Amino acid sequence: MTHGLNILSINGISISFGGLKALSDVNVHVMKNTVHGIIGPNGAGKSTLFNVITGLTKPDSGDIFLEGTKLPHIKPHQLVPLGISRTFQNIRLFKEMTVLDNVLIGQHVHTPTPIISILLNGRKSNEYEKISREKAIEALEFMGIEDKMNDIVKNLAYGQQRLVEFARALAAQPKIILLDEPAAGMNPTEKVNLLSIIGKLRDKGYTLILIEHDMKLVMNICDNISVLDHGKIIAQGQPEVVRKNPDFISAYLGKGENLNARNKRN
Amino acid sequence: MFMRNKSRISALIVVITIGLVLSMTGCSGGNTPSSEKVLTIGVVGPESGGSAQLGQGQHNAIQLAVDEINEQKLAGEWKLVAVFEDDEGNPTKSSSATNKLIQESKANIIIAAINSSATLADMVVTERAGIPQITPGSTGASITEQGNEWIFRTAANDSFQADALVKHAKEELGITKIATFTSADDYGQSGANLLKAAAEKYGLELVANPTYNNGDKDFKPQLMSIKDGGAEGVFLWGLYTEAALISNQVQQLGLDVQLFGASGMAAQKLIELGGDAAQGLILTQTFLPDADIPEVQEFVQKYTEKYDMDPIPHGAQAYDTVYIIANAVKNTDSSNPEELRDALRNTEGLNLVTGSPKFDEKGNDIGKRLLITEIRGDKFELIKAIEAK
Amino acid sequence: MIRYILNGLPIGAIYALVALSYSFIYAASGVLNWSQGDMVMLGAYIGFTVYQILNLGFVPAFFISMLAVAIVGIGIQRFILRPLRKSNAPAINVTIATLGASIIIRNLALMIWGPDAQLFPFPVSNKPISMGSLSITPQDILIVLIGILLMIIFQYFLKKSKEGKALRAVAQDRYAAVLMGIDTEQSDRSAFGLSAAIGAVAGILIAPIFFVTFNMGAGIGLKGFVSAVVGGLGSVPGSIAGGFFIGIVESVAGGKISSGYRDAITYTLLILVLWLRPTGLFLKKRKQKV
Amino acid sequence: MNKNKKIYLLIILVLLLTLPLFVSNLYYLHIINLVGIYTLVTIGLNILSGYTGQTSMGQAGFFAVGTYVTSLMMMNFDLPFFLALLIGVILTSIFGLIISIPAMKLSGPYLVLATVGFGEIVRLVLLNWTPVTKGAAGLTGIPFPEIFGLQIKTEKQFYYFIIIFVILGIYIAGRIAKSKIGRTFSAIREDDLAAEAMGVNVAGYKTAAFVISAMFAGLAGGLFGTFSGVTSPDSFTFDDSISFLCMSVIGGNKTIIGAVVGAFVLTVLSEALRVFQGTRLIIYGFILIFTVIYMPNGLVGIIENLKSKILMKKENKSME
Repeated sequence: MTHGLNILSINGISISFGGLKALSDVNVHVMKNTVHGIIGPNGAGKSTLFNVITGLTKPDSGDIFLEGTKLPHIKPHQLVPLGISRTFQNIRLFKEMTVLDNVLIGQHVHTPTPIISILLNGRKSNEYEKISREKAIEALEFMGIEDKMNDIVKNLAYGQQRLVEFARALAAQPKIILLDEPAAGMNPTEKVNLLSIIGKLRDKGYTLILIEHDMKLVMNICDNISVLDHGKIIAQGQPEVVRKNPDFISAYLGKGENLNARNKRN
Repeated sequence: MFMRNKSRISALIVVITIGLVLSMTGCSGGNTPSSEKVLTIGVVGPESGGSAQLGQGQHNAIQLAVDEINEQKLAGEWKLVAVFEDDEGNPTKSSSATNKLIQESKANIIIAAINSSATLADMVVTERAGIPQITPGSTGASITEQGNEWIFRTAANDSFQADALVKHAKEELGITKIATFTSADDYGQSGANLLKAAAEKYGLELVANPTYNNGDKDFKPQLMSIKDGGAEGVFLWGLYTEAALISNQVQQLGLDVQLFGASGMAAQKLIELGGDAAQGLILTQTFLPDADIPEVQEFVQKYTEKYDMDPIPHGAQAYDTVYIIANAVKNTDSSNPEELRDALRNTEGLNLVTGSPKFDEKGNDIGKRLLITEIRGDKFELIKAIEAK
Repeated sequence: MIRYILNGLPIGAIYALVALSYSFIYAASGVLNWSQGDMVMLGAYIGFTVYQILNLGFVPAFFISMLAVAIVGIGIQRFILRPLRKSNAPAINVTIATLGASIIIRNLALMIWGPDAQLFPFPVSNKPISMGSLSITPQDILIVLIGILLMIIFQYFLKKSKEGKALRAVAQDRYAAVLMGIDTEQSDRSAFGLSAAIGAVAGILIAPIFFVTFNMGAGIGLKGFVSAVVGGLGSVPGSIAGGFFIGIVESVAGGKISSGYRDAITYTLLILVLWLRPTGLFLKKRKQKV
Repeated sequence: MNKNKKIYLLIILVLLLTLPLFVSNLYYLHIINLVGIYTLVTIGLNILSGYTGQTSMGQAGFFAVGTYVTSLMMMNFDLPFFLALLIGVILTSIFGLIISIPAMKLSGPYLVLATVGFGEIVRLVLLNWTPVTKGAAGLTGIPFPEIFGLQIKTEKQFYYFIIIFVILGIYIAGRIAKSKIGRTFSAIREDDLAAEAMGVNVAGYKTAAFVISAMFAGLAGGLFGTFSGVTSPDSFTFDDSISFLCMSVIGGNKTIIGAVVGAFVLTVLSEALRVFQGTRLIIYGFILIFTVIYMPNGLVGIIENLKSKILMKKENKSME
């Protein structure tokens, strides 16, 4: 296994829906300041695992440790203050709002809500608002879309919407960012851009966990990979190690056709 | 192209809206004074909504009376003009309508409304403006208990009715156990109280007193509880639709009870809708189209001639109300509201469709004739007419 | 107690039909038609006109009314829902527009048929048959029977016919149905037409016991909606069960607890059901997909 | 721009304050006063339905609680108006808090029906709890408010009295809408799950929206009772809830000013249509349908569209 500081540990997570095992005894260790890929064919349990991490689904057994402390079962909105933010597989932005407002929601937990000051148009609320704006614009600049700041999100191209979602996750000032198929629907140029953004984020000290179908992208960018199949981890480690794993080859690449079909649909 | 079309339509709507708003302002001229003496009567009633049948009946009868009075110059030199507004039975809309009639149409006197809650709301407006108001339809007890000197009521006197009904049940039919089954509105609630008081007065046992909401369709649950109480007579206090349904369901449940009712449900429709089941229902009313009374016959004849349908009791009361107003304006020869009010209070010597009106100090018409009737065949048969003392 | 339950059945059958019409539109088109109660009223009035005024007999009245009201339903789809879908208006706009339609239909009925209640008797006896303390009329039995028969026909139609299958496909997943080449416009139309016709039947069935008035739709429509939601909006068996359930609850609450608070009890129950089992009493819980 | 805005605001304010000088017809003033009261209800509804996306068809229920509590406090306990109003608003907010508990889990038709149920329950309790609410007849002789010994009594006095609350209400709602709170409300409307994932306490904010809308309706109710002098359950029917919702949507429910426009247009419209007598409700229905079809974002949306169109034209011209 790789060295470094363990930031997120998933220990023995099992969960079943109506008798069907979705995850069984899943162990994943994510190192700080790395890009960790979770791959697997459709229905392997990747999304379930994400939902468990983000508190949307409660596991039947197993624990999650964040920087060595056990995560209690929390509500989804309590996750951001702990330092985990996410993007969604099928972009979930606030479509009728401006790009800036979307990213400002990412800032939500980091400034207080001084009700009295808001009602009186007081200095405090204006100051907080200013700080939030600065942070949000910073995130937009990082993504290179600060010029779209005042556009309504639904008018943006798909690839740009992904970036807005990314910026929103970034504005939450997380330690870990969960990316759910970030490259889905992107054209090759946008993918290259995405790769460089992910790389830059890692360089800045963020930890990223991503679910992705684009094998090339995963192999290119990830430091570590966990392969899920039928709710179980079948291979784990650095890309070059995993690539040679026989289980991985039979379970995953054997179904290459399906994989391609899916990529096309997206 | 589509876009342009769309914005054109929306522009059109905006224009219409603005036009409507302006037209409202434009109407404000009102009646310009002419050599003729004109008394404007503002009428508020529910011409749509749940009690539309009462509001429309009132509208027709008032128009009939106004036309007659003007034709035959029964109001002296005064010409009557009636302006009608719909309140949908909603108190807020009713008070807006009353405001409009007073401010815009310059009404000298207001006839309003049918629903008690609307009448109460209108009274606030007429009292503030100092304009006399007559309600021909609202029977709620609280209306004349406000200490409001501008309100008059030409509707049937409910306590008189409750008393007469309970007395009749005891003395003529020998009933000892009764139940009340009343609508949960102001009319029904005050009816229930009056019946209870009457029952105590005559020593009858009240075994059940359920209520229903207007618009209800299924009354069997309440009727079953009445059956369990062993009532011999059931007193209904509400409108005819519900009364007809109740009598139907009494029959369906095989309940062996005598049904009683009050003037609120007195309408030919009750007999039609109630059919078999309504036979034998005893009710008091102020107006009976078949009654062998010349004033009644004349009214019914004129009304059916003009509208091709039978008048409703509310209509008869509203019709009389206009005659009372005509009499008052003729006597004072003034449209000054205070003089009109005093003239109304001194109404006497009129022989109208529903009796010889006379107001007590609270504004109640205590001169109404009361008819105890029973449904036999397709009409109400008069059992007894009680003239007011 | 049994008396009260028995008494709730005929009304329950009517509620079930109205609930069905709500559910059906909701499932097939994803919107709610707030003028559904007025379809009940229109059905009753048209039936009344054909049967009592034109004297064409009860069975023709039944079918003419269904057809005429179905056309009104399709008209609502054509002139209200379609333009709203085209302009991508929010769901609330459909609500307001159908409420507007309800106001129009109700007041047109007031103009056409007048404010008085009309009598529309069934050609069967209204005399009770007694069994001990229980009694029921042949009319009530007929109402329940016709209601149940119609529900069975309806269910059969959905399961077996081509149209019905298409409707079910759209109800399952509108987007996927479009991909499969199903004309959702057509399914909207069928849903509105059929629901209106079901409403018309409810109107005719309820007319003999409740009379026909221009504003009868308001109460029945709302109760039908409540029944649909309590039973499981979008599900045929759920709506039917919901209808009978609310019918019985009202009967028992009105007789045993308080007649004045009867509707308040129904609504409290509704809120409790929504709170504890948002998908309805008689439907399995569904998981929200993330 | 900012300076311009301030000047406009000042002009509007002066116009509002001098309005009774131009409008001598008390009927118009009466309607305008009603518009003011309805505006407050609609503002609350816009925050709840327009911003947070929780459609309520039971707003008349909150309005009723505010009316009855405030009026009863004045009548039974001889409390001064402002204290009574405060209690009315607080109690109404508590109702908002309670109804938000089941409402939180609901959306779409389920939420709509739950709020309908709430409104009807309130009305039925008012109708049947006779010892306190006086049943169907309702409350009569609700006292006038008094400020510093001056009794607010005439339509004109009520105009100034109500307008203060309306301006205050618009200001407060505007602050909320423009702030972080308003932004968060909108985010919940757009996608509550994503908002939750970004750390927003969605349940808390939904409750807050309910409480705020209840507060506005309660405040309006308190004014409505003393303004009308009488009140009864007939003023708080399902139809009234619908009409509040129509005001909100027709005006434009995603802005605060939309509430003012909606309350004004629909109240004035339903009075203006009186000209048409029997067909007025039919016309009203048609106007509702046309508006929601051709102005999906309400009247304010149309104004905004026109504005951007004019701006575009100007730009095009300068390009040439």
